[in-house]
Amino acid sequence: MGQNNQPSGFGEVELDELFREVILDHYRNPRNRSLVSGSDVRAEGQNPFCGDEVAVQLKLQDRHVGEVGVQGRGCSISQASASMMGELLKGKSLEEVRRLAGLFRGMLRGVDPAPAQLEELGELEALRGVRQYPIRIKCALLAWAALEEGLERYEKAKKRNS
Amino acid sequence: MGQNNQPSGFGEVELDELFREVILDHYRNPRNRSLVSGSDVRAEGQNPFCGDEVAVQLKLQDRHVGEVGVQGRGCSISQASASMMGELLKGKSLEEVRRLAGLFRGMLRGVDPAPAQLEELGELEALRGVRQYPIRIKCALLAWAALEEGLERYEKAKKRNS
Amino acid sequence: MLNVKRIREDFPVLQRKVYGKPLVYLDNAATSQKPRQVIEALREYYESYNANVHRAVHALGMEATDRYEAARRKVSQFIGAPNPECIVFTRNTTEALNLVSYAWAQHHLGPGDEVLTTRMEHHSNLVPWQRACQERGATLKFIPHAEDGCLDLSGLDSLITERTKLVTVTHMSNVLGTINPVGLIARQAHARGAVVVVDGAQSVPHLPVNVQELDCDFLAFSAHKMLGPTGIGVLYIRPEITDQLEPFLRGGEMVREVWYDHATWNDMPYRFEAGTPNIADAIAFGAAIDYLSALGMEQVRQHEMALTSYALKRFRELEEVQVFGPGDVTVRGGVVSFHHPQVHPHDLGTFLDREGVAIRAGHHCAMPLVRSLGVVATARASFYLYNTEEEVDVLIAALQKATRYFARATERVTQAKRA
Amino acid sequence: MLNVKRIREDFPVLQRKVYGKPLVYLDNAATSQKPRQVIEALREYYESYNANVHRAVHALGMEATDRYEAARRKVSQFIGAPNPECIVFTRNTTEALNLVSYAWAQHHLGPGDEVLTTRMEHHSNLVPWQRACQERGATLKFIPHAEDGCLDLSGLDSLITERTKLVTVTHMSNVLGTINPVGLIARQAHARGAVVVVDGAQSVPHLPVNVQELDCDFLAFSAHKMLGPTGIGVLYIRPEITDQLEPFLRGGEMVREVWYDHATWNDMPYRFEAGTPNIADAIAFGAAIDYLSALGMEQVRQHEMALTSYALKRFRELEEVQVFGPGDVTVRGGVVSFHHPQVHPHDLGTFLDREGVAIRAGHHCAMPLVRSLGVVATARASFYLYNTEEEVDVLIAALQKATRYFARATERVTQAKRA
Ligand SMILES: Cc1ncc(COP(=O)(O)O)c(C=O)c1O
Ligand SMILES: Cc1ncc(COP(=O)(O)O)c(C=O)c1O
Repeated sequence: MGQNNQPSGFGEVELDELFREVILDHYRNPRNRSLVSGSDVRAEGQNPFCGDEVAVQLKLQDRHVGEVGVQGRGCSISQASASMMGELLKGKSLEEVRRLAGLFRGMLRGVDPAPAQLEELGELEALRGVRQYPIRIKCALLAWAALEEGLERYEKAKKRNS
Repeated sequence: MGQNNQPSGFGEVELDELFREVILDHYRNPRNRSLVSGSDVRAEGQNPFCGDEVAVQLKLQDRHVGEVGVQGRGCSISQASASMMGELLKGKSLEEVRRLAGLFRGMLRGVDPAPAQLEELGELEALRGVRQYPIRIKCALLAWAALEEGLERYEKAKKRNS
Repeated sequence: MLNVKRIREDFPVLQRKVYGKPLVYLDNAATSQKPRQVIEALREYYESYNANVHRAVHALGMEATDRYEAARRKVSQFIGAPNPECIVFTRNTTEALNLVSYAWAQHHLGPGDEVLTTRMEHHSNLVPWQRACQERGATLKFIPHAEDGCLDLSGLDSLITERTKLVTVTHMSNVLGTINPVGLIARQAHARGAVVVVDGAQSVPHLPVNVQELDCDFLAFSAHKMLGPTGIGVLYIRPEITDQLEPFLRGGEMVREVWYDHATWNDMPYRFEAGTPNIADAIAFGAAIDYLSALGMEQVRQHEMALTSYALKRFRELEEVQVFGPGDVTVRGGVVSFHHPQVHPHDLGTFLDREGVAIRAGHHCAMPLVRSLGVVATARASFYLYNTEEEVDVLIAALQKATRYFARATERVTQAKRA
Repeated sequence: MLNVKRIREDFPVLQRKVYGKPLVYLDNAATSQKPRQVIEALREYYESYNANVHRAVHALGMEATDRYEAARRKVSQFIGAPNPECIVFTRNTTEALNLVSYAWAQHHLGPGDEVLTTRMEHHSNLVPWQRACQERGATLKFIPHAEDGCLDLSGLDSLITERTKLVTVTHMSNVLGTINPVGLIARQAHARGAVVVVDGAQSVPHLPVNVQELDCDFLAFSAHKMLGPTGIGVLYIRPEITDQLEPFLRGGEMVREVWYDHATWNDMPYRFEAGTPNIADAIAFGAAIDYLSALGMEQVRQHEMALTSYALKRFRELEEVQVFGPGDVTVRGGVVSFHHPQVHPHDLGTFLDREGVAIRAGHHCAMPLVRSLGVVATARASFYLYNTEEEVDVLIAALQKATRYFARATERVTQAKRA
């Protein structure tokens, strides 16, 4: 930017890149809305700048994600990202979860994942368009940052108790 | 100023306008250096920004200036102004002194005195060149501002005692 | 009437295209654009007489000092201050308000005292008083406002008591657009001996403001919201209150004499301008004030009133959208915050950006107020002297498009589900 | 070696004439001149992407935010900071030092504690500590220096005790030119648990400075003295000390969440940047750093060392003139303060101005130091990367002319008396 040299003719095409159908689907129909009681990992995230909120609960079985709960309110990006994350996590080991979080964060920060990695991210790939909107990256990462914090707390508590 | 359009060929001619001979004379040979003891009006001025100092004493006779003392140290402008002031004040009534202070202040602030008034200012007219140097105006006024304060204190004290 | 077409030619950025669309800049409450006269003043300063001010014996320094002090005089005249010594240059409104808090409130508030403000303040006119009250054991109280965003002054008499030491009110809300009757409040506050602070960040750029009519002790505002550069703001200090202030920032310029163990203070306004000032931006702010003065603030206000009327009318066509703030444009500035029940403000902001329309989405640094509106964020369009009815039309069309876009997207999603 | 001829072409003001004479700008310790790259960065910002930073959803706002944060990264790399979050933008050095005083010292000094500094500090690194000590019941102590202006560190061991909570030292004196061994002092201070503040106003513009090598907790400096615009400065805050700091200015940007009765704070560095920042000048400061980095600070230092050597040599030809500060240019920056027994510094300054030579005359915001030199004011010439030996020659010739002028004038006066 900086100079008036953007190609013209932008418009809904690029908006469609940002607001991809699958994103709007998750936004309108968020998955795993029910609160999971007796969960092992609990995480809450807020972005005070836009008021977006998410809460995540995971039940673990042998360090693998079993039941998942995701609640929240906010913009399409933050809520779709949270909903997709919940879907992706199911059945993954905690180590895999952490790796996926890293991959996703990398993708938004401009590190293009390899095709195989992209596949691993599943629907979340749809959020790649967000990197053009630095201000919205925080929205896309809201649930993930909360999750990572929750995991850290979980591991710490476990260490203390062992 | 602001543009590079000053006429060239300036130099000592203009400096001579500022550092007029009579100024340098008073600077090198300040008049009325002795401290006047038992004075009625006492005034001290300092310009902390350049460290210049003056002290003035007046002995009054029937509200007219009799003996005068002027001491100080500092730049040519502040010291010459003080010395010339001391000379000018002799024999003047307090009312005249105040009027002369106003005339002198006006001249430095850019209000050109009428020829007759200029005559009244005597040698102090030589300080007219100072107005081209805003930063030096304070130097030229140092003794005068101190004097005016000293006079005010004197009048107040008199009122209190009467 | 303003010749807006001519005015727009003075603003280089308004020629810019965003994503191929002409820029429609409606984020003026955040910061305004700058005319070339202001940009040129900066260039001229740096190219021909840049130097540190005060006490310089050389030509550049004398010229810089002259122009810096001329800018102070312009500001002083612009707000009807009794003299230029009332004008302290700060970085912005926020620093100006903090100055009052550190230099006055810290030294005059005590346990049991009260500070009175409103529930529509910008964080910058709220958080400093929270701290001052907390540290000094005083209480922060609030003048309520009605649903439409107008202050409810019916209880003012009992809100301002002899315990009230300071009353601080925004002259214009940056969320609701409400223009508050500051003069009226000030008179009542002064009658009880309280000091009056006015946050003029939104009013000074858009209305004729006169400190003597407002009857305030302090007025804070920012150059960047009124055609001037970033990094320069103003605190007006009523001369009679100067003696009640302790120094705030300490260092060069603000002292008269310094010894190793103590120092004495310089005269007003230098006492509150520690260190090398923002010389270039103060001078360029002077150019902004020249620009506004040449147009006339009454004209600016008239233009914005007309534009706001038009915008409010057009907004009424968007049935789903809820607009906050007073409906009466005589008590409202050119700020239109609104809520779209189907589209989150951030999604709206991003969508409009792609249409070339720059608005703001969020809490506008007024979280408690926005929370009280029952939303977590609003979208906000805000106008200035260069905005036009055509631009309002572009905004409204873009909003209609956004509504359709997100509705269609929802529909597509629903259909896909069904299939 | 610097290509000074090429460099000078980048500085529009250096083409200027003063009273018909080419400008010889030797007041760089007060403020430096600016290259067109910096002026251009300002113009570009205001003409094409001016907008308020942070939280903006529109293109201009995103671009302004990007560039503002890029400037922070440049500053951070320039001084070898571990990350950009260590860099807080302030108005100038003075505000940066006051920030430390309000945010750290106010909360950590107590009765009986000590603050240690030197006798060669600028008012901005003296007066804030006078106040902090006074308010907290602490004592301000001083590291002495020798006649030649070099710190006498022989007693440092007994000066820094377990009561010493803060040590604050100028990296380079703006009067004597002395470059102080800050790293050495910092290590001794840290060994006793004291916090270390470095006033880098004169060093960062002229020497390679690395905060990790200096081992300081805070470093303050100003853009305007290093080719950047007025109105922007920096406080480097070592990450490990962040938790010890309370907020300073309060308002927009520096908060995370706000309710009517309390607020929580944003992350570093935003916590210390309340209100709309000086966006344009921060970005232009980035351009100044690019310029300096491209030249290389080691090169800049070499050039100034050579120039200072030359100047000191030429000054020795002026028998009547007394030069202050160290003779060894490896511990001295390009600042030459001097005393002329026959001509008052102000008269000298005015005389040189007429010759096109801009120097400073006065106390240089270091009154106690200048007083201790046995004079009330000094004249000071200070160099930067664009100055040349030819300009030093012009200075020396002008000083010789002044000596002759005032001697001749005295003589004329004496003759006139005799006649
Ligand atoms: C050593 C030193 N410290 C502090 C300052 C203050 O800098 P500023 O006026 O930019 O705040 C200066 C410059 O005047 C200086 O030379
Ligand atoms: C009403 C009001 N007060 C204060 C401020 C703070 O102004 P600044 O960010 O320039 O300090 C603003 C602008 O953001 C505002 O709208």
